[in-house]
Amino acid sequence: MGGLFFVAAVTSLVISAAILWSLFSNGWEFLTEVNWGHVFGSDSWSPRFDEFSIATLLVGSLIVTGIAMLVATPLGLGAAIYLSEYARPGVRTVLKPILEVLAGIPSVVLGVFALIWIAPEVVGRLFGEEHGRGGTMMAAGIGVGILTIPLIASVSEDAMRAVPSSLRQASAGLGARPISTTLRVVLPAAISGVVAAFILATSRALGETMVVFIAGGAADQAQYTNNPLDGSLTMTAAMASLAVGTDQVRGASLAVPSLFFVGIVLFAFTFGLNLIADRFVRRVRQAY
Amino acid sequence: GNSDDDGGGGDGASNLTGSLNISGSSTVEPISSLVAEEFSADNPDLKIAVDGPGTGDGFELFCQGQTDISDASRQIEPEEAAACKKAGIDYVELAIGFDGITVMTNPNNDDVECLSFADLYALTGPESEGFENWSDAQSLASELGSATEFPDETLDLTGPGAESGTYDSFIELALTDIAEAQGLPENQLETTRPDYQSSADDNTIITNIEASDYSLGWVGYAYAEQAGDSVKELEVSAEPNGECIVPSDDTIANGSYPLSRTLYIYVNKAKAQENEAVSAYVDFYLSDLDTWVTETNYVPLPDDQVEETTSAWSSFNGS
Amino acid sequence: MTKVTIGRQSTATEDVPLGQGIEVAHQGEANAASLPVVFTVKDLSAFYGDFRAVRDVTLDVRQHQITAFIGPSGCGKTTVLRCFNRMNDLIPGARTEGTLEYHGVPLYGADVDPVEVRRRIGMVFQKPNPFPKSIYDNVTYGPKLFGTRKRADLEEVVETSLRKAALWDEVKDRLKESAMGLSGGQQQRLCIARAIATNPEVVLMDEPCSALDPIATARIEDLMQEIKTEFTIVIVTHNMQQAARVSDSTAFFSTEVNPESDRRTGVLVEFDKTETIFSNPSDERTENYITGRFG
Amino acid sequence: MTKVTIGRQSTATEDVPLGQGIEVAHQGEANAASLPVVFTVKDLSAFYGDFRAVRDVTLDVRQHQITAFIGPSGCGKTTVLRCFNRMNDLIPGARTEGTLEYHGVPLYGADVDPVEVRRRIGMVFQKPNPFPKSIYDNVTYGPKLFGTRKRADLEEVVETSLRKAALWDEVKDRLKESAMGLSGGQQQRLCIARAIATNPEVVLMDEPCSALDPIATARIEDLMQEIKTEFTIVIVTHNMQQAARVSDSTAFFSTEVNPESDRRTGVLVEFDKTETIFSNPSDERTENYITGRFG
Amino acid sequence: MAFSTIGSSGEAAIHGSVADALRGRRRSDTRGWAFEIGLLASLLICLLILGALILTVVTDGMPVYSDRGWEFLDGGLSSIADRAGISQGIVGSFWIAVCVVVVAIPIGVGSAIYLEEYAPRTKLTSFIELNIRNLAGVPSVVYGLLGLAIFVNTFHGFSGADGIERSTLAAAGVTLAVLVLPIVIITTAEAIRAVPQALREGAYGVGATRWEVIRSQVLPYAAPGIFTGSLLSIARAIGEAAPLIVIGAVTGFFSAGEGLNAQNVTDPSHLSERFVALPSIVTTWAKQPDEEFKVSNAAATIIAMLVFVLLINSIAIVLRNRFEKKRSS
Ligand SMILES: Nc1ncnc2c1ncn2[C@@H]1O[C@H](COP(=O)(O)OP(=O)(O)OP(=O)(O)O)[C@@H](O)[C@H]1O
Ligand SMILES: Nc1ncnc2c1ncn2[C@@H]1O[C@H](COP(=O)(O)OP(=O)(O)OP(=O)(O)O)[C@@H](O)[C@H]1O
Ligand SMILES: [Mg+2]
Ligand SMILES: [Mg+2]
Repeated sequence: MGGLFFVAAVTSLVISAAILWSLFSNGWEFLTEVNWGHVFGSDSWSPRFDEFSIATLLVGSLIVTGIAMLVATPLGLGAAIYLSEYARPGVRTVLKPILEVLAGIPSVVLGVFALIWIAPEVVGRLFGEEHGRGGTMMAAGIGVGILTIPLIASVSEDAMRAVPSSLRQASAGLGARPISTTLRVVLPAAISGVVAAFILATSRALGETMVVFIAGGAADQAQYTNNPLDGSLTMTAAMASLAVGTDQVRGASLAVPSLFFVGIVLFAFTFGLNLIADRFVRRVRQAY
Repeated sequence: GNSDDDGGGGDGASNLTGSLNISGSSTVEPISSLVAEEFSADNPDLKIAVDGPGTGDGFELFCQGQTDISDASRQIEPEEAAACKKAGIDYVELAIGFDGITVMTNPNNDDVECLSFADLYALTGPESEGFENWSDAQSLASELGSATEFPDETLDLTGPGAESGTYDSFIELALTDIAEAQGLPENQLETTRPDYQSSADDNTIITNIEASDYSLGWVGYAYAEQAGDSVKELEVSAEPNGECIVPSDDTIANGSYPLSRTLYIYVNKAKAQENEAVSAYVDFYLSDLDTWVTETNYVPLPDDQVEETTSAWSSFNGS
Repeated sequence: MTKVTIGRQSTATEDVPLGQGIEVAHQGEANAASLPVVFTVKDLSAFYGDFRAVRDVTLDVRQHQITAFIGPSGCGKTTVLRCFNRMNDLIPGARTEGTLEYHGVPLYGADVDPVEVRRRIGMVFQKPNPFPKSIYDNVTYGPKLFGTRKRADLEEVVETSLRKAALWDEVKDRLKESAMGLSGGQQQRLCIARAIATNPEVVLMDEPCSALDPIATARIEDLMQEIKTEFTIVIVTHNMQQAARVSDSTAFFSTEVNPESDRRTGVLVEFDKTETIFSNPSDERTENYITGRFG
Repeated sequence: MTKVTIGRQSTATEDVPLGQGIEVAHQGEANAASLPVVFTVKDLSAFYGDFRAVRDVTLDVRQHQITAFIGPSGCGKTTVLRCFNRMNDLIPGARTEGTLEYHGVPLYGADVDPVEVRRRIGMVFQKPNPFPKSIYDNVTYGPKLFGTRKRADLEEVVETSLRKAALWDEVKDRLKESAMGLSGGQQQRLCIARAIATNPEVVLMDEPCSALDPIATARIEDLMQEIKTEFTIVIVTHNMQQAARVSDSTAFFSTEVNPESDRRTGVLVEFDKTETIFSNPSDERTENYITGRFG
Repeated sequence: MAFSTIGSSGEAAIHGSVADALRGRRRSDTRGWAFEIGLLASLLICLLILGALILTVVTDGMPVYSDRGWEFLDGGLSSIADRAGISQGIVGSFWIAVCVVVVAIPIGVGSAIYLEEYAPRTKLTSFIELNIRNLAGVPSVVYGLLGLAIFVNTFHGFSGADGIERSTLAAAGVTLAVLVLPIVIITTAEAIRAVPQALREGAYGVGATRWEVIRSQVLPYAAPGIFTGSLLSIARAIGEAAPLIVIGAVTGFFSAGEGLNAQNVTDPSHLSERFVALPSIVTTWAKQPDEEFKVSNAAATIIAMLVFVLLINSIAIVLRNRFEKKRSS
């Protein structure tokens, strides 16, 4: 029996190996044949012009992820604190599902939502109607943010609930009000969990595809821009566009290999973030 | 094991089996899809798939023998033809309808009504790289003999990506000749300025047009029509200060509208012979060309050209 | 009916009247009754939801005395203790009935702020629960809450509290180190220091030694004797010898099984001077318990 | 030096030599030594990873006797007990050194199958841990594992085991109901029934009463006396009076603080006839402990 | 402090001082009050967003159902907006879910059992665990690349087909199964970790072998948790679009048998054919210029998808809460 289960467990290793192999065996062509001047020199991502400005995509991803975190961190953390420190059990069982349902919303749905509602109703109202007529990095960023709220909330809530109630009692026993207990005892004790939540969410936002693809305001090709109210491509959106436009093109230009090249870059980033987050999460586990 | 009677009804369920793969121009895709839909109503067990990655990508596949039929919004190019030949793929080219390319701006833009090819070249050609304002193009335009007054407003340029037939056609129709006249190097004859917001997705183009008051862009006639009043369709003249023509079914069909193009399907002869479904599909396609094309908001061929197409097909199919 | 005599020295054979048997850490019991009453408890019942955890508690806690609660597990000692500073407010559905007055003020009165109550009535818990912060921050946590900001004042508080908690010498060189690094016994004394740092009038202790080894236990028992001159102490303990050693008055709780619900409800069996409880308890259950027939 | 006398009746005044003081549930101690040895333990040490939890354990467990382990918390009682049926194998990194023989067979011998060991040496745990199944399924769990399938046999096993566990009368009408519905005491007796249902030779009990109320405790103590004629029993307890009441031999463990690592390691201080341990222990630490100065 | 002098002063005096001391600043604690409001607000904003989302989708999508109802679900893809239906999408999503159940859940539960019950505390084990936690964080689009390179290009979509016909439903299903595998493993592992050690010891104590303990105690106790985790992972798989696009879901017309009859839906031959699924349809339509596709049809498809996804999710959530309550009491 054990042997069987062991095999099952090992498949996860096989998968990781397969991922790396897929990325590099296909990305290799790009890495070897591309004119690197067009990767670092250029200021536009347009694979069909052999313009592979990775900077454009990185900045795009940076902006979208940044906006997402600005939206998700306060909301997610606030919700987590309320649920773990303030909500009475009854209230909790009513409110928690909100986050869980939100967590269940597929990203395509949020993409469409970002395009047909967030863009006009939120971005349009906040930054001027002309910015709300179509997809922008702002609209996409907000969409991605909404997508990551539940992640931040659940991970940091777990961390705060892991703080032994004896500490809360000690604080209350000294005449501390809930706010002091929360800010001076619980949060500091749970800090690594909260950080982990933040990092995990960042990595999730970085890897989120559909929202940006649908509501990011660009497809297939983008000029370098650092204005959140422009449309542009993130790494993921660029991959999706390449796939839609080219999923059946076999190796004519460097377009398809570039798909895997971006894949490598994206994988590297998220992998790094996940590793760091994992450190923090485990610190929480060891703490008590 | 599917029930043969079905919603489609239609003329005589021949009920073919096997599979049929069509790819190519995203402009033609709706037409071929519609045909496929009706066709599979009669042949429920036949697997048909229609994709629209773009004319260029379509020919890639076609010339690798991966697809049976390739939709195209322009004629096959020499390199592509060569690729087909190399792979020993022989094909018939069938014209099926017209698509106008509509040049658009934002409805709020009252300063521009009509643009000549010269103006378009000045605004979108390779030489215009870096122009931020309409007025930046003024000198180049006048240099080319145009008298159009450009507003001093930021120029938000948007159009299809290089993979789409619309992109190629636009260059062919509007830019290449002038580019040659300007004596540009080879590699710049076939391109626009690289620095514009391009998209494979006509919807993005439309929304980009909507997004800025002094936007400029071009897109397939059908899409522009569907977008309705959210965009402003510009008149076009071939010659500087020439006759401005508004895109419409008539002006396109009678060829007076300079920015219109013919739509094609390319059929792989070998596949047509070995796969009954292919020829049957093409027969069905041509049997009612007018309906398909109009239903999908394109401009049908005049009768004489319909004749040419059908004869071209039957001459191959007959033999 | 035979009996077990457990002697400090097993060689001892001569018999001694029980009373003196107890090592008395407190003289002049005579005037105990004259000391001011801090808590007045009459017919107190405590509920969790609609489960009555303990009932019929009637006793007085007097100033500068150590009052011990003993009794089998689940008899409501902790529950009653936690009513004294309204810690039970933290448990949803917990409530009380009957009289519980603190200097004549009904503790559960409508306009009483539990936070204020806890500022005057400190608590030490069964498991040492220092904050995962430095020793210094642990002790200054309370004072800072109440607005003591000046460094000098804080440092003074830290030293005096740690001295009172007999911990100063062991930690004075490592005040900035994490409290988690201390041994269990040290952590518990730190918690006591933390509790008295805000200079409360009463300190409640819930089995403060149950998690500690014998030596640490002894330290804390001595400590209680020293600080009782400043504070009023109520202590819950499982250990009868401990109660006998340290307390002035003892309340013995037991449980009665409620026939229909067969949940057990705690009752106060007997409350009296510690020596009385241990020498000639008036209730047979008390006797059985202290003679250790039941665990 | 005064001493505490804890008597069955506080009115009793005459002194009685300690020995007889213990209610002796077992006659003819004289030939105890002649009873066959079940476990031979020599210089046993138990480790968790590289932390030595307990060392220098040397004792014999004899058939049809009740052997008690007492000592302060953390001194390794549970650890040693769990070595006796290799329960510690479940804890990663747990291992032993020294001799531990069961009828002369080294329990940790290479070719010994821990599963087989546990089939002969049953265990009852500190917290009652019935399976979330029916009472019937709980008792038959073991026998079914060992291939008893016939309904009749199983039903017989259930009745006899429950009778031995003094639980039959209370549950005979509700065998199919969930065991979780029983009271703590009943659950613990059910666990005993479950353990003896596979009729092992030895039953190990780790503080079987610590979670129970006095009445339940008494029942289980009586129960032990009844079943000791069939089984050999090793019991860990915190409660000295309990050890004194039920056991024939007692092992007293204590802890020594290791100066550098300052982790505490358990040691066997003294092992002897129960009455000896309680009447005149040869080691002063034992004496301090049983006189309850500490803990 | 007010009480240093208590011993000497009279009871009455004290009573007074204590009384107003205790009356306290209950109402004056505005900071704490504002803080709590702020926290609650952030939760309510989430609720608001959820409401807006569902409202938008419903207002845009419902008309399609009120006009065409079953027709929309039963119909096939079409380039005519008011003919277009999503039956092929439903078929695709159905089989994707099947792949998850058949591939991901057995392997996932198996690995979890190994890691929690068998694995020795070795470097390899902790490496496997770390590896799984990282897989859980790999972007879905990267899994798409995996599927494209391995299941499509290398394994020919498990159908032996060539060219674009290698992009089969089977390839997509397996890709998504792989994508949710880490989720299954992690949730199952948590469920198993929640089994009280006392239960295991009880079983070992009467001489059960490791497998007997797992079968008779661990799995039954962990079952609800495992079930919940599996449901959540199915929901996740049904909602994923990016990998499908990368693998090559059909973007135009696509015929896959006809209609939404049980016989057609459950016909396994779909696995070896090219595919669409609900999320890929949403993507294609959301990118059409025609408002009828972009808004109405896309929203209607989303409604269909959300019904599935949220239904599965809420079953899972309710189940878990139910058992959490049971266990805690
Ligand atoms: N938070 C709670 N909710 C519900 N019931 C509780 C709670 N805390 C304690 N009880 C119940 O109240 C009764 C008294 O519990 P309490 O902890 O006061 O006993 P105790 O005398 O302190 O026991 P111990 O000596 O084990 O600490 C018990 O029956 C217990 O089950
Ligand atoms: N699983 C474990 N891993 C590491 N150390 C352990 C483990 N279990 C017990 N210990 C340590 O071994 C020592 C002995 O523990 P053990 O539980 O045997 O003591 P005990 O005498 O049973 O205490 P108690 O009377 O509280 O049950 C203690 O220092 C404890 O911290
Ligand atoms: Mg208690
Ligand atoms: Mg123990």
